[in-house]
This record gives sequence, C-alpha cells and structure tokens, in this order.
Amino acid sequence: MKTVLRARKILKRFPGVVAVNGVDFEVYEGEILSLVGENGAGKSTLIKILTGVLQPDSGEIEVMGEKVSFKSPLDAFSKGISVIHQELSLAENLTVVENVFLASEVTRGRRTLFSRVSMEEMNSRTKELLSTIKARFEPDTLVSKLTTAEKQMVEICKALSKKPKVIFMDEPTSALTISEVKALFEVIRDLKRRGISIVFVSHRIEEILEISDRIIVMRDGKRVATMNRKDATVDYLIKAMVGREVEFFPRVDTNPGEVILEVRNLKWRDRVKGVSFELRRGEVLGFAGLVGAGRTETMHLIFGIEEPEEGEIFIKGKKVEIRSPRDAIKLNIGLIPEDRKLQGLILTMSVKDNIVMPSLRHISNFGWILNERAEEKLAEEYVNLLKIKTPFIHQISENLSGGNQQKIVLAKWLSTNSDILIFDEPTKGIDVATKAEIHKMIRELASSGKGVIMISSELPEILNLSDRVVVMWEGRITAILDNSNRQLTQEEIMYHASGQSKKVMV
Amino acid sequence: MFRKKENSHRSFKELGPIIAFLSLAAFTAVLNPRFLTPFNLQTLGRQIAIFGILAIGETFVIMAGGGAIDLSPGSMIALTGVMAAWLMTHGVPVSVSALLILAFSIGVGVWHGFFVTRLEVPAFIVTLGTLTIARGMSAVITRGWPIIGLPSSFLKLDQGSIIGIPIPVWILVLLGLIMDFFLRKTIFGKHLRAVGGNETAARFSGVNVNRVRMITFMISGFMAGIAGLIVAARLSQGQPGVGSMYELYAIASAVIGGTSLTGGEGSVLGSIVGASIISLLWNALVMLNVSTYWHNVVIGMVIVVAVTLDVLRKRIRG
Amino acid sequence: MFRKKENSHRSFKELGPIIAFLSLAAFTAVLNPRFLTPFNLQTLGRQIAIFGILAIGETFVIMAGGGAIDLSPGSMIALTGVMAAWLMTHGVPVSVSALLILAFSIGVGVWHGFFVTRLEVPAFIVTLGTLTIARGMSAVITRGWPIIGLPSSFLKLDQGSIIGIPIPVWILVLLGLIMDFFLRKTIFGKHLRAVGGNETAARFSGVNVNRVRMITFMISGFMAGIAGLIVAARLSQGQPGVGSMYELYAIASAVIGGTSLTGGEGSVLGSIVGASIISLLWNALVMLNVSTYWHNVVIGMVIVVAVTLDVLRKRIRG
Amino acid sequence: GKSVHPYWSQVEQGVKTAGKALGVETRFFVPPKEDINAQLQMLESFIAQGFSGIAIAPSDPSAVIPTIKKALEMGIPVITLDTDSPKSGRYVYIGTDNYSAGYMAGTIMKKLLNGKGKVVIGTGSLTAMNSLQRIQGFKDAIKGTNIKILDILNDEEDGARALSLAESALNAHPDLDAFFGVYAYDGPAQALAVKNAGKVGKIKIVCFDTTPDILQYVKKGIINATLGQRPYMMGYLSVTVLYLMNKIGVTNTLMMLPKVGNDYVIDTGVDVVTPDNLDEYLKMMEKLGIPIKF
Ligand SMILES: Nc1ncnc2c1ncn2[C@@H]1O[C@H](COP(=O)(O)OP(=O)(O)OP(=O)(O)O)[C@@H](O)[C@H]1O
Ligand SMILES: Nc1ncnc2c1ncn2[C@@H]1O[C@H](COP(=O)(O)OP(=O)(O)OP(=O)(O)O)[C@@H](O)[C@H]1O
Ligand SMILES: [Mg+2]
Ligand SMILES: [Mg+2]
Repeated sequence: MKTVLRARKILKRFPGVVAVNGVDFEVYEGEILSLVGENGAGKSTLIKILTGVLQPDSGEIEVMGEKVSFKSPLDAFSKGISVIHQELSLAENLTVVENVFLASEVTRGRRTLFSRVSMEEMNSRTKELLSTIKARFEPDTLVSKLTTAEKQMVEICKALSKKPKVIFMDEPTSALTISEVKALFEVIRDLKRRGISIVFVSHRIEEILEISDRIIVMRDGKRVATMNRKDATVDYLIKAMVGREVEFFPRVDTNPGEVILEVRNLKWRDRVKGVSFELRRGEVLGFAGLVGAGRTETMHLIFGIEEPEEGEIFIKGKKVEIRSPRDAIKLNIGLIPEDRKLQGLILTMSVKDNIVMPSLRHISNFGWILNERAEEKLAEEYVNLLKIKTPFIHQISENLSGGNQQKIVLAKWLSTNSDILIFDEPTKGIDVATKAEIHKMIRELASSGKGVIMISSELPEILNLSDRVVVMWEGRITAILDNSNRQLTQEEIMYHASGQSKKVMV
Repeated sequence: MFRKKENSHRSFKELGPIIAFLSLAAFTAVLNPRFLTPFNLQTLGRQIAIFGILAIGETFVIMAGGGAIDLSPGSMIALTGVMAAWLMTHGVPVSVSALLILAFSIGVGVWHGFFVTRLEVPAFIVTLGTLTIARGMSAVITRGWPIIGLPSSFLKLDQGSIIGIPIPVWILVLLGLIMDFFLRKTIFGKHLRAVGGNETAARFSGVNVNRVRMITFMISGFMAGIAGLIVAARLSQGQPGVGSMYELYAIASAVIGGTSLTGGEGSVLGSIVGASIISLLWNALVMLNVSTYWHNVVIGMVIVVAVTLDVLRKRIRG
Repeated sequence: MFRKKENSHRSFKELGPIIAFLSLAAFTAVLNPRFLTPFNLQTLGRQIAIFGILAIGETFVIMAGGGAIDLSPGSMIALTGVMAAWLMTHGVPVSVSALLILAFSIGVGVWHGFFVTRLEVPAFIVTLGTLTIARGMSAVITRGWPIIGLPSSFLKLDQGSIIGIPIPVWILVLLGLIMDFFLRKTIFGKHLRAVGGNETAARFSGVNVNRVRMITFMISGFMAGIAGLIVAARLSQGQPGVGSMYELYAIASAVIGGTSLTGGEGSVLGSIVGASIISLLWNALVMLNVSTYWHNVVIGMVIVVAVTLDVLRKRIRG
Repeated sequence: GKSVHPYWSQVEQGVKTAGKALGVETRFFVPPKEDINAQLQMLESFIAQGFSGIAIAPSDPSAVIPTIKKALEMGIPVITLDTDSPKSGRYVYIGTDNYSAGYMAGTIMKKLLNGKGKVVIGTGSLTAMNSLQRIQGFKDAIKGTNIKILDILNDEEDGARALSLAESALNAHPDLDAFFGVYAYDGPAQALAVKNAGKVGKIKIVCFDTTPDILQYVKKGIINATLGQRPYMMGYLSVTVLYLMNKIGVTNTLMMLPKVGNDYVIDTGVDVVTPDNLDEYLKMMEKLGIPIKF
C-alpha cells in the first residue's frame, strides 16, 4: 500500500499543555482512517499541523515520500491535502460558490489577484459538486441562510473542489442527523473508490466501526493504539481511548410528576407552524427530527430568543410572557444552545467567567458586586465534575478543545439549578466516556424533579434517555411517542420524522 | 439567472441612499430653481468627486473588518497637495510630480498596512498617527504659508471639463468603475469580503489575509493622493490647512452608502451616493438660505436621519 | 492560587503604557528640570484630568464591541460648557446648573443608546451626528462669542485645589476608582465584557445586551458633561470652539491603555495612563522647546510608537 | 467670512444693519472652521444663485482668484473685506489688512518692553492666512530690537489647549516677558495663565479682538493692549459699496473711493484699546450701536 502522507515525531506545546507529544502518523492511499480519542487528546491539533494551519514545534512531514514544510494552508492544498475543520470555517456573508472556491477562484485567463473571476464556471462546478453529495440548495445561496448540516455540506464541497489526495474531516458528523450521516458516508465511500484517502474524526463509536478501514487512537497527546477495522470492538476501542472501562448508566425508573411547562400552538414565521406539547417534572422529553425540522426554533421561542407570533406558554399552569432570555432565566428555564461558538461561549473570556455567567446574580454580593471566591468555587466544582481539560480555570476558553468547550456550555447551565432545562444537541463533540457521564447527569436531573427537554440528532441518545419522544417535521409535531419502557425503535422515529404520518399518538 | 438574482439584490441595497439623495436634490431645486444651473451642478460635481474618491478608499479599508478605518485621508490631502505644489514650483514637470505624489501616497498606505498586518497595531492608531504627522509635516514644509504659482496645465485637473462635466467628476467615474469591478468581479474582491466576514475562515481557506489588508490601505492611500492633487488644482496652490475632518465625512459617506463598520459588506456605488448626499448638503444649505450657524446642526441631523431611515427600510423588508 | 495569577496578569497589562509615561516624564525632567515645578505638575494634572475623564467614557463604549465608538465628547464639551455658562449667567444657581448639565449629557447618552440599540444605527453615525450638531448648537447659542461672567464659586471647580492637588485631578481619581470598580467588580462589568466578546452568547446567557450598551453611552455622556463643566471653569467662560478633536485623542488614550477596538477588553487605569501620555506630550513639547511646527509630527509618532512597543512587548511575552 | 468667531459675528452685525438701512437683502455666511475648500464651495453657490454683489474675506488670497474672476465675468461685482486678494481683479478692498494690524501689535510690544525681552506667541492656526500675516507683521515690527520670540504655540483653535500651552510656556520660560495672542481666545487664555501663575504686571500681553472677556482683562490691567480691526465697519461699508455699485454703476462708485496707486482701498483702521483709553472705546462702540457689556 502506498503511503500518501507520513509524519514523524510531531510535537506541539501550548502554555500549560503538550497537545501533541511526539506522534508518528501515516495515511495510506485510498483508505478511510479514523482518528479517535478523548476530548483534548490532541486530534484537532495534529490535524491542524498536518494541514498547515499550525506549525509544529518539532517533527517532520512527508507527502508522497517528499519532505514538506507547510507554512500556510495554501501549501497543504497545493500538495493535495484538504481539510474540514472541527469548527465550521465559512464566511457567512458570502454565497455557497464564493465559499467553495474561496482562495481557488476560477478565472478565464491568467490568475492574478485582480483577474476577473468566472462566476458561470464556478457556479456550474459547484452545482455538480453539490449534486454529488446530494445537497439541495443553490450555489448562490448566502451561507448565513443555511442550516448547520447544509454548511457542513458546503465545507465538504470546498474540500472536494481542491481535488485532494487526502481529506481530513474533523468531526464532520457531530452536527448531522442519521440520514445525513448516511449520505455523508456514501460520499466518503465514493471518494475512497476514487483513490482519495479520508482521515475521519468522530466520537460516535458506531460510525467509526461502520466506516473505517483502520483506526488510530490518541490519548493525552500520544498515539496509543492502532488497529484494523476487523480487530476492533466497541469495548476494545473505548478502553484504548479512555484507558479504563466505561460504565454506562443503568436504566432508571421514572415517575413523571405534574406538568411544569405547557406550550400551545406556537407559531413563528414559516419555521414553527403550531407546536403544542407538555413537559412534566421528572421526565426527559426527547425531540427528534431531521435537519430543519424546527426543533431549535421552537426552543428559541420558549427561551425568549425570538418572540412567537402566536401561541401561549404556561409554566406551572400560569401563562407567561417571555420576551428575552433574561425573562426565561427568571422563570428558571435554562437553554444549552446548539451552536457553542456562536451562542454558547464567549471565547475571549475565561473558562470560569463563562461557567458563572448565568448564575452571577445568585452568587454575587447584594446581587451586583462580584464574589470572586464564590465564582471560583462554582467553576472548579463543575470543571472537576465534567472533567473539563484545562490547565487552570482562568484559561481563555478559546484555547480549549472542541469537546471541552462543549462541556463548559453544559457546566454553565447545569450550575444554574433551573427547573426546566432544554438541551439542544448536548453531547455534540463529546467523547464516549464523558457522554456516559452526561447522560447520567441528565437522568439524575430528571429524577430530582426537574423537567428536561433534549433535542438530539443521535437517535440512540434519544432512545436511551427519553421518557417520551416528540418528533417534528417541517415545523410541525408529527408524533409524540411513549418510551417509558424504552421500547421505541429508530425505525418508528424515522417514520414520523420524514413526515409520513401526521397522526399524534400519546 | 444567477446573475440576475445578484443584480436585483445589488440595486436594492443602494436604493435607500439614492432616494435620500434625489429627494434632497428635488427639495432644494423646488425651493431654489437656481440649484439646477449648470454652474451650480458643476460646483456640486466637483465637491462630490473629492468626497466620493475618499469614500471609495475608506470603503475598501472598512470592508476588511477588524474595526479598521483610515483616519489619514483628510491630512493626506493637505500633505500631498503641499508636496505636489512644492515639486511643481521647483521645476519638476507636472506629470512626474503627480506620479511621485501618487507613489508617495501609496507608500503611506503600505506604511499603514505594514503596521496593521505585521505589527498588529490597530488601524485607528497608525492612521491617527498619520493624521497628526501629515498635518504637522504640511506645516513644517510650508511654515504654514500656501505654496502658489502652480503651472496652469496642472490646474486643468480641477478646472477643466469635458462636454461640460468637470474633470474631477470624470476621474471619480473612472475610478468608481475600476474599483467597483475590483470589488465585485475579481478574486481580490471576493477575498476582501471573506476577510471582512470571517478572517479565520479566510485564512484557513488559504486567503493571504495580510496581503488583502495591505492592498486596502494602498487603495485608500492612492485615493487620498488623487484627492490631494485635485484639491491642490482646485485651490491653485498647496494649502497646508485644507481637508480637516474630511476623513470622518468620508467614513460617514461609506456607511450611509451601506458599508458595514464591522466589515464584509460595502459597495462603491453606495459610497459615492453617500458622498453625494454630504456634498449636496453643503451646497443645499447655502442654496436654501439656511443661516450659517445652523449648517452643522442640519448636516448632523440629516446624516443620522438618512442612515436611520435606511436601516428601518431594510428591517421592514426583512 | 488562581487569584494571584489573575492579579499579576492585570498589573501587567498596563505596564507598557506606564513605562512609556514614566520614561517620557523622566526624559523631559532631565532636559528641563522646571518640568517638576509644582505649578507645572498642576497644569499637567488638570490636562490629564480632562482627557482621562473622556477616555474612561470611551473605554466603556468601546468595550461593548460591535465597532462602537463615541465621537461626540469633544463637541459635547463645547456645548455643555456654553450651556452651563448660559444658565449661570442667567441666574440659575451653580449647583442647579451643574446638575442640569449632567442630566442633559446623560440624556444625550440615552439618545445615542436609543439609536444604537433600538434602531440599530451604527454608533459611529449617531455620535458623528452629535459631534456635528453639538458643534453647530454651540455656534447657534453664542454666535461665536464666549459667554463670560461665570460665578467665582463655579470657577473653583477647576482652579481650586486640595492639599496642592487641583480639584479636577481629585475628580478624575474619584471617577476612576468608581468606574474601575464598576468595570472589574460588578456584574455590569462582567456583562460588558461578555457583550464585547460575543453579543449573541451574552444574550443567550441572559445578559440584557441593550441595557448594557445603553449604560455605556450614558457613562460616556456623563463623562463628557463633567469634562465640559471642568473646561468651562478652567476657561472661566463658555467657549463654543473648544474641544475639537478631543474625541480622537480620548479614543487613542483608551487604545494606548490597552482597550481593544473590537470590544471585550479594556481598563480604566490603562485609559488614564493613555490620557496621561497624550497630555504629557502637549506639555513636554513646550518644555523641551520643540518648534511648534514639529509638535504634531512628534505627537503622531509617539502615539504610534507607544502602541507598537506595547503590542510587541505583549507578543514577545506570548 | 472665514469661520465662526466673534469677529465675524461683528461683521455680520454690520452687514445686517447696513442692509436694513439701505433696504437690500443681505446674506452672511461663514464656514464653521477655516477651510478654504468649503469657502470656495460656498462662494460658487452664491455665484450660482446670482447675487448682485459679493463681498468676501478670502481664507486664502490666491486660491479664490479663479472663482472671483468667474464672478466678475458673469457681471457680479466682487469686493474683498478683511483680507485682500489684489490679483483677483476685485474692485475694492475694505479693511485693515492683518499684516498692518500685526505690525502695529509689534510696535506696541516694542514700546511696552522698551525694545528688550522675550515673547511667546499663541495662535489657533499655523496655516490660516490671517494668523500668518498677523505674526509676520509682528515679527517685522520687532526686527532689529532685542525682543526675542521664544516660541509660537499652536492650539488648533481650541481655547482649552491655548490655556494649557500658555501655562506650559510660563513654566518652561521663567524669564518670559510678554505674550502675544493672535486669535480672540488666545489673549484671555494667556491672561488667565498669567493670573494663575501670580505674574500679573510682570508679563505683558498684547492681543487681538475686542470680545468682552478681553476688555475685562484690559480693565484689570492684565492685558496691556488689544487691537480691534473694526469688523463692524468692514461689514457695513461692504454692503454700502456694493449697494452703490448696483445703483450708480461700478465706475461711478469707484470714483468716490480713495485711490491708492492704481488700486482702490478703504482703510477701516485699527483700534488700540489699552487700560487708559478703554472707557473712550466703549463709548465710541455704543455710539456705533454695538454696545459691549461685561
Ligand atoms: N491555542 C491553544 N492554546 C492553548 N491550548 C490549546 C490550544 N489549542 C489546543 N490546546 C490544548 O491542546 C489540547 C489538545 O486539543 P485538541 O483540540 O487537539 O483536542 P481534540 O483531540 O481535538 O479534542 P476534541 O475531541 O474535544 O475536539 C487540549 O488540552 C487543548 O486545551
Ligand atoms: N437565520 C436563518 N435564516 C434563514 N433560515 C433559517 C435561519 N435559521 C434557521 N433557518 C431555517 O429554519 C429551519 C428550521 O431550523 P431549526 O434550526 O429550527 O431546525 P432543527 O430542527 O433544530 O434542525 P437541526 O436538527 O439542524 O437543529 C431550517 O430549515 C433552516 O434552514
Ligand atoms: Mg477537536
Ligand atoms: Mg437545531
């Protein structure tokens, strides 16, 4: 087998951490290689080094046997190395085509900075690319108008447009639902057939086992194991990543109490078309649906991000007006938002400041003077509880790995002691072991008498955790399914999620 | 089909400012029909040219985002004018002087770009430095006295006209077309909007962010140089005191024309319309016999109202 | 342990500007020992007070991010001074006049806040409007004439001193302490940083973004009003032409002191040090007998160099 | 006019009064700050509006030449006031030019200091023509004496900065003998600085304009002399001359005016106000109908 890319003894330090600690790495031609490891293991950092975004402190890289040194992403592209970063990196103010061909624009004549770009050519090529991955939007759509999944597709198109030999995909599926993941895997297999190697990062074990030819495991910046697909099992993989066995939470019996939140006929633009449901104390209410089903928007209406055009919200039987997140917080509602970078975190602020932000009023003196000790105590408690990997709690949150950032967002809201907690894709980008911990926590929250809503695109998560499942399709609820005995199946949910039934069952 | 979409979207964005300009002009013309005399329109055109040229330069700088603005153009008008006059009165041929001046002002742009991209000094600071330094240098060179005696061939740059339209207006149109092309049709334009929209994404995609920023400052410097030459020709001299506050009006023009101060968005046509509104105000207030003491009050209000209406209009249309 | 780290981090941030200030002062004192005479230090202190007060206000506005700056303080100094003088010479008691002026300037801040938060007009535009309108209104009220005959009890506001330190300096210290407390020790301060860092995320965390922004403009307006009163007392008159360009120097002071123009970062102490550097320059250039023609050149260079060195220093330390 | 300044509002008063007396419509305009480009812009708007006469105080004598020529070509009589532009072809110049006024200030200073001493000049602009000419006149007047100019301070038309600079100058030069203030607020700023430093009487001040605060300091003897250029007269006479030009024709009007060489100049003269003649001056102003109260 030919080695397309080889790296030796890659080392990268950040203040307080050795992110990548002498890693050797190789990619063979036409293989699908999975790179796995806990949050903060160093996967993204390694990828950034191999794609020219970061420069290693030491180590060397070869492409097709030729020694290279990447000073910028452009150097890597020119050697046939493409990448889809963990954090989406699109210019939202540009159109799809403009993003896909950013920095590799097509011109008719000689290519200088002031050459006229050939929009026709780029449009038609983008159309082709979009159709190979079965995307349904037009090339001239503004990226800011797309959903997360659609943006992910744009990233894929962008990577493909470079005609690469290797594509690094850093957690491309974390924002996708099952059917989209399926479509993506089709694309990946097709690329493989065309001789392109894929390096794939994911925290979903079942995906890794499904798609990989080979698996490399990292822990604490080191490469700790390598295995072929046929040798890998779930337990073996997890043990290699975590270094110990992981306990999955046992089934807990639920006994839902009184209705704590009731929503009647919520409407907002053409995204939410009359949504009604109830949430009880002590239950986890799962929300399932395809991309764009309107789940996120519904929750935004409840949390006061947008005001509903019609409909009513009742909390503990009392009708309430929620005009802003502040109002919602006063009513003891918490929302763990979907987009951690945009909505969840203030990246320029420290881990501690982010965690305490919604609780400030409760832990400050006289309600307005900061209490540094109380803040530190609270932050440290949750850093330990969620095993947030950070050198100290005053670390700027931007410097944390993606999964650890997600944990901060969780910590922020878990620490508020809200009665109603809405999780929107809570375990996005979180490693297996921590995910199990978080699942346990969510269940415990419910048991302690809170009402929990959980939107998730990972059906196993929905099926394991929810007592009831609301399925949405195109802004409407198509079914509310009982799952108190954990008997629901993926097929059943998918059936309703594709809008094939409008019948509501309870 | 795609093209049509883009175009309809485009013409839309500048609609608000264009309406504002036309209604102001109509209002003035009704109250004082002499507003429409060719002589007055030429006067107005010359003024629009100066602000318009500066506003285009600012548009590029602002579009690159990161809070970048260029505070230097006003002072640079004075400095380049003085330098041009010095050169010409010291026997350097007109064309050579003009080229030297343009080279110099692009050089100042490079200086700005260098500090912003390599040393990561905020654009506000380095261009505020130039504002002060250039103002000071003009005084140093001239000891405050204007440099007079410019060759009459040079004065044509402002005072000449072709088919009744003053040369500065032609220059504005020409530069406007070129810059509009750069902004909308070229690789550079796409990169500029990407840098302004999401610098990290642009960098990860392989855009040479520093080069893009550098070019925006060079364009702004170049524009200030052109405006400096026109103003010198207009005044028939190198005047060290001219141009103060022009940068603020140029930035305001760009914003009135739809340029977003946080970067990524902007249009050449919009900026020219913005500059036209401000220039028109200067003219109209005299035409309408508004007491001189009230001029600033009215100008301030119109700027705020124009932008507010435009914001509201856009919001209502969704 | 964590605490110590943060503190050391803090004192550190302002170190660069403080070193710059001290070396400039030492340099001047060595070349002209008269720099250190009490009278001169009082002169310097009074000047620092004015810029310092304005710079604190700007710091709050800028920290809220979104490219917000307040261009109005310079003109507001003129307008509030003129208004105060008018009131006092029309028989309104000193304290009542002062309160009215402060209420008015906070009101102007509310006006700015209203346009920025409710109508989403860029702060640059609405405050540029005020810059122009306030300048115009001062001219309208006075026709260019100074308003004289202020009560001597009012003049103490500038000319009085306590244990040898001029009252404006005490005011600066007092306001500085209060504002530093607000910024670092209160929920408002943390919310302000959050809004400046990521407005959307702040909103999702329950921060009332509009209120935070509104308060920053009110603070800036209030500071301009205080500075206006001090300047009026200083000149013993309401002068319509005073304060032009102060806003730019105030913003520069804030940036020299470490305020990030993209929001989220800034410190009161830093801004005061920044203001001190600029005020010191005005004084030192005279002390050092630098030719007046070169003043602007030197001021521009020092501003750029001070910020550049600070940026480089921070970068080297990682 | 040139900028918003008490001086120009006195011109305006003269213009308005004359307009009323003669029954003609007058308009008065100044840019907010000295800006020659803005002034040209305004001048052109006036030409476009077809006024029957224009009196202008050019911010710069040569920059206005083409525009004045244009106006004359179009048959609009143009005269200059306050500042002249002799090469423009304007018919008359009304005023005392700033150079002579500055020269007179220098002469007074020479007398005050007995031909020996150190002076600091404060001005609002290093580029505006009136400032340059006043300073030039001053310098020429003290040429050959033992009076030394230590520094020229530019406050950029900012009164507060003028004060700071004056104070700094006092600190920097303990042996300073006198200040010369070029713009209206410079004299009071210097007077205040001298007063605060407790150097009243030790430091002489000569300055320009007759705003109430200046006269107040003259009364207290802190300002030793101030020069008034009679802006009211300039405004009044300008309207009168333009009125005549329209009524009886340009040539006939010119015949009645004082001829200097080949040129026509009405010298409005300069008032020198000192503590000794202050009362006299105030009475005269009252007679002219522009009482100054303080
Ligand atoms: N710019 C930075 N400054 C400081 N530390 C950093 C920086 N970038 C990454 N790190 C640290 O390096 C370590 C590795 O991070 P990396 O992002 O590579 O993890 P990862 O394996 O991709 O994790 P995840 O699964 O959560 O995405 C983490 O401890 C992280 O905090
Ligand atoms: N800012 C926006 N502009 C235009 N359309 C938007 C915007 N935000 C969301 N949409 C659209 O609204 C629809 C509903 O989106 P929403 O995020 O509520 O769905 P969802 O069910 O939460 O999907 P996901 O599973 O991706 O979270 C989508 O079709 C999306 O394209
Ligand atoms: Mg990662
Ligand atoms: Mg969603």
